[in-house]
Amino acid sequence: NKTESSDSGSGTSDVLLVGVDDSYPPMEFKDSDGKTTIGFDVDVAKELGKRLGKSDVKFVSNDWTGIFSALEINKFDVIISSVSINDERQSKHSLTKPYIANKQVIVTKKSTTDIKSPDELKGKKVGVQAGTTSEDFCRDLIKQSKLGDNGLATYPLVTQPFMDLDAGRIDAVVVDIVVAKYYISNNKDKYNLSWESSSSEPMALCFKKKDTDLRDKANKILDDMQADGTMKKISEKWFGEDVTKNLQ
Amino acid sequence: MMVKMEKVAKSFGSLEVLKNINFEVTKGEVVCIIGPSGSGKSTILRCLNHLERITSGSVYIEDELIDERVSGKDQLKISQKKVSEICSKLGMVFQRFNLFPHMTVLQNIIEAPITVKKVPKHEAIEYGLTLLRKVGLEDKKDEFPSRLSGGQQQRVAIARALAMRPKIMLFDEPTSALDPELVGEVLEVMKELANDGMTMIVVTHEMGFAKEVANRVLFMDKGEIMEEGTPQQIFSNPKNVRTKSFLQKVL
Amino acid sequence: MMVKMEKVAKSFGSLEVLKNINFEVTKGEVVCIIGPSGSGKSTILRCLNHLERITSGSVYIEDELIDERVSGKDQLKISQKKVSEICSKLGMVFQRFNLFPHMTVLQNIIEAPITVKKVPKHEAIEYGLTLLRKVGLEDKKDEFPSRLSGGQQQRVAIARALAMRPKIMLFDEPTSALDPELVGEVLEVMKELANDGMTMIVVTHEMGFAKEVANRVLFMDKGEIMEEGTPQQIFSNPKNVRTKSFLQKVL
Amino acid sequence: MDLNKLMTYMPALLEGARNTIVLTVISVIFGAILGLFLALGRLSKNKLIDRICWFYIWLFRGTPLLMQLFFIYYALPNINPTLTLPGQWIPALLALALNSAAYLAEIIRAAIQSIDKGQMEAAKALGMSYGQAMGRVIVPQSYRRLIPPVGNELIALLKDSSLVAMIAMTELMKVTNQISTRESNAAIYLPAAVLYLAMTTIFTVVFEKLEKKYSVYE
Amino acid sequence: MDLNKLMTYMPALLEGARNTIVLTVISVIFGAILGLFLALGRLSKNKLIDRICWFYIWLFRGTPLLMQLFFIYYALPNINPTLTLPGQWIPALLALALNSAAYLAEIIRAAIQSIDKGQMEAAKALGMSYGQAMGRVIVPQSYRRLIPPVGNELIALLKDSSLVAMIAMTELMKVTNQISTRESNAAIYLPAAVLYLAMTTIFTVVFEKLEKKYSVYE
Ligand SMILES: Nc1ncnc2c1ncn2[C@@H]1O[C@H](COP(=O)(O)OP(=O)(O)OP(=O)(O)O)[C@@H](O)[C@H]1O
Ligand SMILES: Nc1ncnc2c1ncn2[C@@H]1O[C@H](COP(=O)(O)OP(=O)(O)OP(=O)(O)O)[C@@H](O)[C@H]1O
Ligand SMILES: [Mg+2]
Ligand SMILES: [Mg+2]
Repeated sequence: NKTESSDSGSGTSDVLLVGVDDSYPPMEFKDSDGKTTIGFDVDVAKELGKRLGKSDVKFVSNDWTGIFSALEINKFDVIISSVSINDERQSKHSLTKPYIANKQVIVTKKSTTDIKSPDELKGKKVGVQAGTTSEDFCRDLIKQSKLGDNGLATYPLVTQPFMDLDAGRIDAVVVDIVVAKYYISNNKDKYNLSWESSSSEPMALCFKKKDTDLRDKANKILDDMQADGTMKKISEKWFGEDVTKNLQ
Repeated sequence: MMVKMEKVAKSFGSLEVLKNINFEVTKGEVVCIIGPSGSGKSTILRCLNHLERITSGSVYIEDELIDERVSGKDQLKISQKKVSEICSKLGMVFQRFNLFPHMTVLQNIIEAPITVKKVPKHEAIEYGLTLLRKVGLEDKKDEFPSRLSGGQQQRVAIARALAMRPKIMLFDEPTSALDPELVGEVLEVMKELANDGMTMIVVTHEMGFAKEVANRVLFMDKGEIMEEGTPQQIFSNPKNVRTKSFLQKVL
Repeated sequence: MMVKMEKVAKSFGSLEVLKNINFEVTKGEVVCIIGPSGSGKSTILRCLNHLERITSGSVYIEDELIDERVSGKDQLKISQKKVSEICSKLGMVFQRFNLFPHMTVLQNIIEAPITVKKVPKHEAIEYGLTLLRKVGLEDKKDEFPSRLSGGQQQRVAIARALAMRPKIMLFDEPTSALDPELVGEVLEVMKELANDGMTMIVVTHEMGFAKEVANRVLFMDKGEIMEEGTPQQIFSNPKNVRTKSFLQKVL
Repeated sequence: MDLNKLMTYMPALLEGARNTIVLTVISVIFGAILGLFLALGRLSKNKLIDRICWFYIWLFRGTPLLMQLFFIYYALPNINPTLTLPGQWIPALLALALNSAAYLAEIIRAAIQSIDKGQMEAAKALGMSYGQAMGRVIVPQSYRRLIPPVGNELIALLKDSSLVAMIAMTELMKVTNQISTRESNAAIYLPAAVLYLAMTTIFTVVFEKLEKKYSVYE
Repeated sequence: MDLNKLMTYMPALLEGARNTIVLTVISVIFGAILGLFLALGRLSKNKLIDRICWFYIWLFRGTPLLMQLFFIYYALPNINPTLTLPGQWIPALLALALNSAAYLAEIIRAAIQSIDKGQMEAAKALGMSYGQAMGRVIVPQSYRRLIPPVGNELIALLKDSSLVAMIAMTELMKVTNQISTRESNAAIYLPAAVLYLAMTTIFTVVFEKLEKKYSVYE
């Protein structure tokens, strides 16, 4: 009889509203009709909705800029959109335990041979999507003087650094591994995955600050999904491997 | 007394446009106001129907005090309703016609009777057509003003003013925006009006008209009435030097 | 022969504005063109200095063929240089003055001599001041046109035209945008010009001026020259019925 | 981008374009109504009303539409949860209408002021009140002069409306961005540009027709 | 957001604002020069020149600035690597200038056409060529009428310039977005809005002064 009292706030509706920035393949993006939202996170969200007893899961497409504000003003119940865990987000929202391991990687053009690690970025230009942990990663590099002050270019969309890499204005893209793999597999003869960070960077579902009950329920469901192999299945569908293991 | 101004003065900021104006117009009289540009002729007319407010003095229409001010302060409360009433006693015809371009000739004429006086539409139309016949333009009733010549437009403007059944007609240089060969047709309509006994105040540069039709002529200069008299007195025997020099230039 | 038009016709689209116009002006002559609005008076002047191109016929200035066309087709190549040359022989004064508002009076006058005729600036200024003295406005040389009365503006416009040292002056109703008491000062300047022997073509409604100054008067109606003669002939004894009825309306 | 792929994306693009048009047209209509009142307020003899309207226009023309959108969408609920506007359409329409009202107010004011002063005088001399003169004489005459600048404003809004992507609305620009990330290819912007051109051209033509219709009396 | 935090962000905001102003002013200057030629082209008797200028204006007013930015920045290098413009400033300025040229062309054309036809006639009657008449008489008179609409265009561009965030340039809007994402707080938009208001107000005042200066002869 937990269910009676704990469906708090916006979670009371029969439909789970999920905030996504659906321009982030293969985590969340549009299908070939340009309309249907698909991706790893989308499948996770649907499963979550089912197990929460919701009749339906609806996706609200919100730009990355503003997505956290939109959550807190009840525009949706949860962000399931490759949200990396960091202190800022921990303190302002209610994050679940990690459900997928992410890593920062460096992508270069095939022809680039002199970038094999972050230590070789000095004097180079690096592109990242604005407001992502990739940006944080690069800002740390700048602090450590491994990257020049003017070495960082930030873009609103994750594709844009890749386009600028094509145009030759930047030398490397720092990006989440899952996205990198998607773009590299689509452009096999164009890009190289030059470096992969050893430390993994966990991602979580992000609920409203006040929705701790809902977050706790989601944690339970994530454990279940892990245990019964649902996560593995979804992961293999989108990445061809299981990236949901070994989460700390 | 149809119109009376007593000690009227009018300033725009520091510019004194009218100074100590006193004059009267009796029923059926035709008074012409002449004088150089900027002497304040238009302003006198505009103070009568509250298009401008006087700075001090008193104004009477049909013996009723309609404006009284002392150095810019109202001595008299007047409502919008009262202003409307005054305006419908005074018909005004402008130099530049000022017909409403988006209305046909007939619509121009019936607009004010319907919206201001709440005359029933069919009555307004009937009287409008009578007036159009009077100014000789019945066949143009459905034209837009832009299709008419200047002379025709001015005749419509006269009909529009008459449609409010005014007691007094004010004309502000009604022919000076017209091509010379069109001046005649407008003056003709005005002469007829005068013959019908309409009280009229006419600011004009048409000395011929003033000589022929006016009962009295006022000569203004620099905001003052410098001389006043019958057309004979003013045109044949002006007393004031300024009147003389003005008439020399114009005649 | 200073000016000659032979079988000139001019149409705007399907509207025939001039039909079979033939006339000549000899050196020192003053020709006035009168006629109702829309009869083509302005168009004649504008065809002389290429502001409009004729549809057919020939135009001569100082015995030189400057335009010849047959049903809209050029029979004569004329360069911009040639047009400039023709224009500087013809001074034109417009009804609405058309002074350049962003230039002072003196700048208005010296602009064309300097840019078109490449007169040295000091020479242009010197002659400009002479002309301003002639029209009685030397003290206004540094004013902007907007500060001048209509009559003063028109006198500046005359000086501006004279600054190009034209052989012939064209006037298109130079006084009809003026207040009546300002008409005289402009006519005065024009009379002086005529007395100095300038060849002039004047479109005007000022019959007094035509009577006094013109050597010849042309009466136009509906694009044709209906009657031509000395002022006496035209004003006292018009032969054409249309001339008669026009003069009746205007005088 | 090959034609087949383009054709599969076309329905999504067209739906985006439809949303763009609906957003634009509805906002302009509400913006024009509010703008008319603001314009009359600016022309009012009441200093206070004039000032308030001036301030509104200053504020909404002086800040970017994007900030207004953000303010209405994100900041209002922060100030007070009861100020949360439901869904995406209502805050989007509200922001666009409030923004365009400021621009339209100045357009309408200019049109009214460009009517010959003689018209107001003639109306007053016939005894009409200020309201009657405005309503029957001045404002109707301003319609024709309003059409070209309102058309421009509508077309500007058509393009500015792409900013609503920021508040989770799906219109043409957002659809295009989504597809472009999927494809990692800027070529999709070409058909989108063609759609924008088509929309602006259609609006231009419609407004030219309207202008002609309203010039009968000139 | 407390004042201390605000103060730490202020330098970043101000730098963003500076970039916004520099971008805007330089683009308007180049846009006006190109716009003048486009306007003269539209008024030219040569049908072909007229058509080309018309097409340019139609294209650049009919598509969103964002798409033009994308095209210049991302698509040109795709078409041919030699078309890659270096850095961010040059493509940003190019796109803004090309875009505003289209708007300014129509503004300049309208101003020129609003000059009384008698002025051209008087100039021609004095023997001036078309070029002389334009250069000495018509265009100088149009300056004063140009000031208000050019001022509006500059202010519009001031706000539209925020779109250059798309091509990785940092200006006021982008700085604000970054801070708000980091802080997960929309309050930072308030000081940014104040900065925008300050910039538009300053430009408005400057342009009003200019207008007054150029009206001496009226
Ligand atoms: N609204 C106003 N504000 C300031 N000054 C004004 C205003 N109306 C008129 N004036 C000034 O008042 C004076 C008298 O103007 P008014 O129009 O009465 O003269 P007028 O005799 O009718 O001249 P005209 O023959 O040119 O019509 C002029 O100097 C004019 O500039
Ligand atoms: N550019 C033009 N396009 C079409 N029609 C024109 C043009 N210029 C003049 N017209 C027409 O040519 C006719 C003659 O015009 P013009 O100006 O020569 O007459 P006018 O005798 O000077 O008349 P007014 O006394 O009114 O100046 C008129 O019917 C006029 O409408
Ligand atoms: Mg007057
Ligand atoms: Mg003429």
